[in-house]
Amino acid sequence: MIFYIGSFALVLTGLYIAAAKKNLIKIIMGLSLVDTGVNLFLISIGYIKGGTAPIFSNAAIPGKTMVDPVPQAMVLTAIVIGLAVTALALSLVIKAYYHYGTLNVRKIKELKW
Amino acid sequence: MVVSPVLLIAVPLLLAFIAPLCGKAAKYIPPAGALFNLILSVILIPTVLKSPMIVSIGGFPPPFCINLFVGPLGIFFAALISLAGFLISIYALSYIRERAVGKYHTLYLLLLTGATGVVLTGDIFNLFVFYEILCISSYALTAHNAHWHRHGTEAAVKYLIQGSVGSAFILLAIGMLYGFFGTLNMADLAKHIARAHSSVLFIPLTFFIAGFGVEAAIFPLNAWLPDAHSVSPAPISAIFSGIAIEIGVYAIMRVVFTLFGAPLSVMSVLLIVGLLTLLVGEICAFRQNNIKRMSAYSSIGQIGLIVFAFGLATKSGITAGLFQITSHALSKILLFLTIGYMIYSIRMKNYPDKYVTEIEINSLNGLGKKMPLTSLGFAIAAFSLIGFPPFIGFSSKLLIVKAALLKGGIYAVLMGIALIATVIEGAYFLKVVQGIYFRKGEVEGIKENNVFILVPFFILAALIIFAGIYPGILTKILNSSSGELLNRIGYIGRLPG
Amino acid sequence: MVIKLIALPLIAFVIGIFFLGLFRKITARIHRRYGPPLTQPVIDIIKLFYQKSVSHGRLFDFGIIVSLAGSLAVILFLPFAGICPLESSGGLLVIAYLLLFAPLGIALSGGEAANPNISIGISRKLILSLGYEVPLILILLAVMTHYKTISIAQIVSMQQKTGWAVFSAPLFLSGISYILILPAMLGVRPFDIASAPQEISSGVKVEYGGKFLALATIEHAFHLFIGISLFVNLFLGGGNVFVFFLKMIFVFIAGVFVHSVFPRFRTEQAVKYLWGWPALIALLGLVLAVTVK
Amino acid sequence: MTLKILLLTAFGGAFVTYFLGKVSSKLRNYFAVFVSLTLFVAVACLYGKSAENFSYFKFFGNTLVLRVNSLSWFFAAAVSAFGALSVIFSLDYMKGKENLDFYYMMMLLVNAAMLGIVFAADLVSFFVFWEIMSWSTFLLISYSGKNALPAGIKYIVMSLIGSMAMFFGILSIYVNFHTLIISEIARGIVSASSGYKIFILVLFGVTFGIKSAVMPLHTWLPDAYTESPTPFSAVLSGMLTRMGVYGFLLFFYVVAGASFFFDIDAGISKFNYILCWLGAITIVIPTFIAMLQNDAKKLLAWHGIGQGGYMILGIAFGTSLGLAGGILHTLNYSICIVLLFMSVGAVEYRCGGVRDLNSLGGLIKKMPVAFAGALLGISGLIGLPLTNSFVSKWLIYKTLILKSHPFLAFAALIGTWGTILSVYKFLHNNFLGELPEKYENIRKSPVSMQIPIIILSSAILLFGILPGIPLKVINTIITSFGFNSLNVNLWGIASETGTLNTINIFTAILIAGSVIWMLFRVGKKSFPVTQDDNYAAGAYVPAGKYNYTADFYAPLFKIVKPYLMDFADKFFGWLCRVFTGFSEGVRKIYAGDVGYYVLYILFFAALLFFVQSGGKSW
Amino acid sequence: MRKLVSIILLGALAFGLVQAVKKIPFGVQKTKVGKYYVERGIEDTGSSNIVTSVVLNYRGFDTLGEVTILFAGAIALGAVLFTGKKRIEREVYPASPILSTACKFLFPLILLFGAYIFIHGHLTPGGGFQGGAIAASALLLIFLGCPGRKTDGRKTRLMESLGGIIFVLAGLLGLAYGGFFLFNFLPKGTVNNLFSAGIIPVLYIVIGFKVASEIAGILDNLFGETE
Repeated sequence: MIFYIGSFALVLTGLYIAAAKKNLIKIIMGLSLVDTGVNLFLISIGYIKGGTAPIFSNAAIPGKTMVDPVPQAMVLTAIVIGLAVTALALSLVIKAYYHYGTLNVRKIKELKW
Repeated sequence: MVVSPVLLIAVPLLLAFIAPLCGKAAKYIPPAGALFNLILSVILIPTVLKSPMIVSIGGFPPPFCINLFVGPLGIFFAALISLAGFLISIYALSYIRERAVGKYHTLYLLLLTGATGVVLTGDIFNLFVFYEILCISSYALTAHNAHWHRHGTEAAVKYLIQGSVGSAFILLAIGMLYGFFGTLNMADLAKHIARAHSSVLFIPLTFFIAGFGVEAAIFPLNAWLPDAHSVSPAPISAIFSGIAIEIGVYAIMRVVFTLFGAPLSVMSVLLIVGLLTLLVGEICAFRQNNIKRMSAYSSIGQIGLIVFAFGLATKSGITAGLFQITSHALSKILLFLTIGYMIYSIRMKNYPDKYVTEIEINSLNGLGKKMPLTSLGFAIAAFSLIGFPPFIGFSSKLLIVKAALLKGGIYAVLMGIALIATVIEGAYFLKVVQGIYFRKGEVEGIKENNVFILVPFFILAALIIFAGIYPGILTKILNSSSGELLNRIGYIGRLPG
Repeated sequence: MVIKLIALPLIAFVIGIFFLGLFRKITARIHRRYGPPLTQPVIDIIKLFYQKSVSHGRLFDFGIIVSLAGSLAVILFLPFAGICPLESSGGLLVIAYLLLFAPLGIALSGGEAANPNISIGISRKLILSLGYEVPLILILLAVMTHYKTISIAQIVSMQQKTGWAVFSAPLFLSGISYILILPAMLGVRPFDIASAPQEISSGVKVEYGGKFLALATIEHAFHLFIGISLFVNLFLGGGNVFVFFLKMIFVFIAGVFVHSVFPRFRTEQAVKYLWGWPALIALLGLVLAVTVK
Repeated sequence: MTLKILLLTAFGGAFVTYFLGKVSSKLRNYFAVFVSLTLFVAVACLYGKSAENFSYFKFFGNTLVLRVNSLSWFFAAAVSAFGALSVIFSLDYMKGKENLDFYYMMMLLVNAAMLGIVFAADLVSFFVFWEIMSWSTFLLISYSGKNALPAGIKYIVMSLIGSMAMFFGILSIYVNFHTLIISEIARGIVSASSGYKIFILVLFGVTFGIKSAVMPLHTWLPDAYTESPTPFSAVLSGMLTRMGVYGFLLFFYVVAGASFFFDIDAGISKFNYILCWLGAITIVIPTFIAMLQNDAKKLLAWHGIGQGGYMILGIAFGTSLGLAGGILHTLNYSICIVLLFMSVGAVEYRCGGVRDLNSLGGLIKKMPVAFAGALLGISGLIGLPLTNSFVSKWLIYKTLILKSHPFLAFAALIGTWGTILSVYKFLHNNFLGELPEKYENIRKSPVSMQIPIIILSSAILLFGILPGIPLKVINTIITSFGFNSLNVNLWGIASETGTLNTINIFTAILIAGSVIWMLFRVGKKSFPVTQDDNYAAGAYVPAGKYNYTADFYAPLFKIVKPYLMDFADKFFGWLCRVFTGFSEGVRKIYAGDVGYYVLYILFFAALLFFVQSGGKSW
Repeated sequence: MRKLVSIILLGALAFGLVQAVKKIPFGVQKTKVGKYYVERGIEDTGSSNIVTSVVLNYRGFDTLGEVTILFAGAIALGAVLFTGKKRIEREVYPASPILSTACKFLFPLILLFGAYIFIHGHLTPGGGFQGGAIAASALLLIFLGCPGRKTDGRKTRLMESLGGIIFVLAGLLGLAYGGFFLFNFLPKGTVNNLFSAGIIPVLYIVIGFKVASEIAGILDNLFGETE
């Protein structure tokens, strides 16, 4: 349970940062936090008490004690997605800074209404 | 011999991977890929109409592997995407000619692939993955030529931030569903959800709607849309308005109808949200001076109408919504493409060195004489969007109103309110039409002579008029598509084992 | 029938001309003058026919003919002491419309000349008619509603059964109103703004001379006849030839008295007056006519 | 089958015209005239035929059908006739303007759409043609640019409001009665509840009220009439606006059914009386506003509204006489107003686009045909005996008086007086009074303008003296609505309470006229003088100062001006401003700050939680 | 204000999340799909690492998407940072010899480690993504430690594309041979051998290269304006 709460705390913190902070870099960090939180949540869903990694490094390991492999695969994908998005976001931030000379989202407001 | 629908995704992907290696020839790859998809999906339509195709990937029985569910709905969307993609890519052949051209075409093809994947897949996580492909290429395409494009960058940043929040919501919801039921296959999930009696199932549903809603641009979640659609280059605006947001709607509807069985409370919320989206979009468009931003707001409005139609949750309502998707896709694409060509011509004449993707409405004044075909295309698209017969927009509006009235009661009243939006839409679009044709402007030296740009106009306009006069050609596939969405039991039943 | 057709205009002509003479005579007497003889208008007309005149064009000729023809036609539709050759051809509504020919004809005729007095005259005439038409229409409607017919002959015959309309219960208000607007209809002072010889040189008729003026005078005579006989028909219950004539004289003399003692209204004053009490009374009369069966 | 070919010709002709224009403008002009005349002949050939429910197309599985009966023939004949005349009139009027291919195409398209409307026998085709008419009209109104653009927007916005109301109504009918074919609906609607009937009639009433400019919904009309090219103003006023009347007839008497239409109780009063009163208001106020106008076309436009009131009044009142009057007035009025617009057009054409009544005058000598047209036109509008409108107005008045509705009759009669004042101003300020010096050298109107003017002028007299010609057709229309047949003969109409006999009036006036004429000839011959040779009581009148046509009704203005505001227009203007402000406010949602946008997402999710957590569990 | 509102809204969200999570049992239950994979994984795919078998075989399509996303991300980054100029030649401050020597020394080792990880993806924890990332970190080390060194953009791009192409082609071959896209058409071999599990190691190697070159490309792009 604490895993869930911890991961949700990450998610909510990230969302709070995205909503309330001014600095673009911070916002992107917030989004990364959200991603991380969600990933942790996925992992903890697949967790089984006392379970081991789902690898049959020798055939003797009983399958019953292995954790669920599916969330792990999902998280792998999610991480990569997060990576791609973050990288793209940072590159966009570079360009935004190049154009606007600031990272303050309250000042990057030329498109409105 | 039946062709495997997986090629609809695999071949464009392959082409997308090849594209960066092709150098200057990269621009011919998207049309090729889209054309292939178009042909393939049209070939598949008769087969699919008989019975949906379940294609498993990797050769395992479906709940345990990813499967494609190629139903009428999916193949309809695939055909629409590839048709739109094909026409827009032909347009882009000569429209996109500066700077990061190769990357543009690769990303464009990836966007199409992502969209196709979303509509064909039968696995919720796979849907998410393809959705992300769509999103990432959208972010990047919004900021196309970011170095020269101040507003493009801004719009892309904002779009990315909102899109990421949405994606996180979707992933959370998927995680929860997996936590509840331990499966990712949509049919399997639907089966479980149908049996479950849990009071908390609404939470993942909420997250799904809020997440996909960002891409679908339903009312409070659509703040990125006017920015992104207005500043991106015209073909991108077109594909966004014509395809991308419809994919968001598709995703919502797939989740709501197939996974969750369209609970009444959700449907009424969607109905209201659709209505709000419609009104807010049209009201905002009313006072725009920037033609592309105006069209973008109009897209919001049209999406609202689509969501409204789906929100009716009747067979006729869904058919109407799908018809509206078709009509909006065709019309809005034509609209954005023609606007784009006008902007392009004005830009080439006035400031060839600047990178301009948006323009004031007044600048279009008097173009009707210099660019007759483009202006005609614009007028047809605008008329169709307003819903004038004999264009396709009329048929879709007819279906929607009919569906709402068939449901009767409060739905009819809401529909009446929704029709007000048509009036607003008429007011602002026709003002532009007037400007183009009947105002005087500085248009000396502007010409239209690019065949690659004009051919898509012609095809789209012909389709708009043809489908407006003979809407019957679409009814069969749309009816079975709406049947697919409503027939949850049937969807579950397709799951082998 | 044919006799009636010929006789009625003649009667109208005689009475109208007589009224014109009487008019000048009475006015003169009130002014403590001797005045011209009663036959003076006849003499004038004959004289005018032999005087030379100017014409501004075809419409100038045509207009005056139309005007007089219109008046003449009205007389054929308007019963005089039960004599009405064309009574079954549309009734009061047709008369109301035919009455338009006279002023329109003169206005058209004058319009071909470029005299500013003519334009002013036309404008004043039209405004004034709009002024008195409001109460007049209300009055006519009250009468028609009350008697449920548009035929004047029937209205007259019904009055002969029930008594004069002006004294009968639902119509007396309308009658009062009619009396109040009668000077305006006849174009006598205080409502002679359209002709106003001192201001705009008789307005529309300023360019008339010779036979044009003669015809215009005849038209004026007809006009007096029509206006008064309509009142007598609608409100004073008609009667045989003699009674009818007496009633007309009575009404006419009353009008002349008014004419002689009042100064002229300005145009807007006239309209304000006509849209004031007369219209209000006529409206009440109509309400009364509708409610009281 | 003929109807299908007819409509195909109409629509096809429109498009072919456009492409012919690319080849040669002469060819295009001849072709346009040819097409419109062909249509007229074709429609005329349909006289007396009645073919019900001929299906021509499938739309969403619904059969679309056409039909011709006396009602549609009557309107179709008028439409095609006026269409042809306007096209002929355009030949010279539009010469040298831009985008003529487009202009002729749209003229023919509007024409075709109107034919479609009157021949449509099901509601979807009706609506489709209606909308095609709306947008092509919009394009034509905007054709002149500048001031025409706001007028066009005004038109299309109101028209869209109307069409949306109708759209809603049509589909509501479809959903309730499962058919779109008018005759079947008419059978089905009998069983509907009275609330539903009111609802439907109100919806359609709004639509047709807007199109035929019933008073509070008229605001698009003055601008639209004024700003469109004059030949199209003629079509607009002559027939297009009257499509609203056709709609009223169709929906009140064919769809809803006469017996049923009069039974509807709309709370305060019966439904048709409310409509009657709207008609009465529509007669009075616009006619008086028309007096204040100084733009010739605007004056006529306000008249168009006013005269529309007579039709509504006659139709809504709905006795056989009133109905016949209303329908007849539609035709008569159309003839007059088309004629007037054409003479304005001729003046405009020769005077370099000037329509200001204060600066024109005295054109009678220069343009006699246009003057004759205008004279007959205004006589017709006034309803002088021997012109066509006299008959129709007489019918309407008589109905109102005999059925004891004197107040409605008062409105109608006083409207006539307003008409006299305003159209006389029109005539006088255009053609009479002094000729301004700058127009000394104006030539006659061209032949292509004279032909329609002459045709229409003779039509006014013809129908005025022999009203039986149109009344016969109208009689079949009203009998098809289930009313008593009228006792119509060639020169009038006989009824138990007061007979109309135009031939009597005609002979009376003719005889009186000839008597007077002889009297006139007896007198000493007058000698002609120039216009300026005037008696000025010895005063010196400087040249060019004779013209007293400016501010023609100045004394009246002082009295009535404060009461004659266009309140509806003011109200709609206010509504527009409110809406604009509202829209400015709503736009602020998209504040440009991405933090807010994220908050919106969170807000939406939270809201959904709250809504859904109250929902059921599943 | 904004903070307050966002906290309230997040509170509402948290409330919802907690409600949902109460129903998700923690750490006890094995889901149906997961159980199936664990039980049948080796038999079906021949890979002893079940995660790998899920990633590349059961849910290989996701991975294809994932690869595509990374690819799209890289292209997108290039497109966003594209300036149309050749790389601006910055003044290069050479690192200390110790640093650069150490980097050069470590570079092949890290690369080798990365390669090991992705080659043994089907046997041990790790796989193409992880290995690729490690290999890319070697490149990062060089970028940081030996300023002035850079990768050849065209080669990385070629590698990216080839990786994707091979992946899709493998899928298509599966379609051709087995009738299923991404069908494991190669012999599965003996479990726990290097040459086992059919196409899994092949794909993972491809992914490894691809990921490495993509991340390197991303880094390269982020280092400065390119092309």
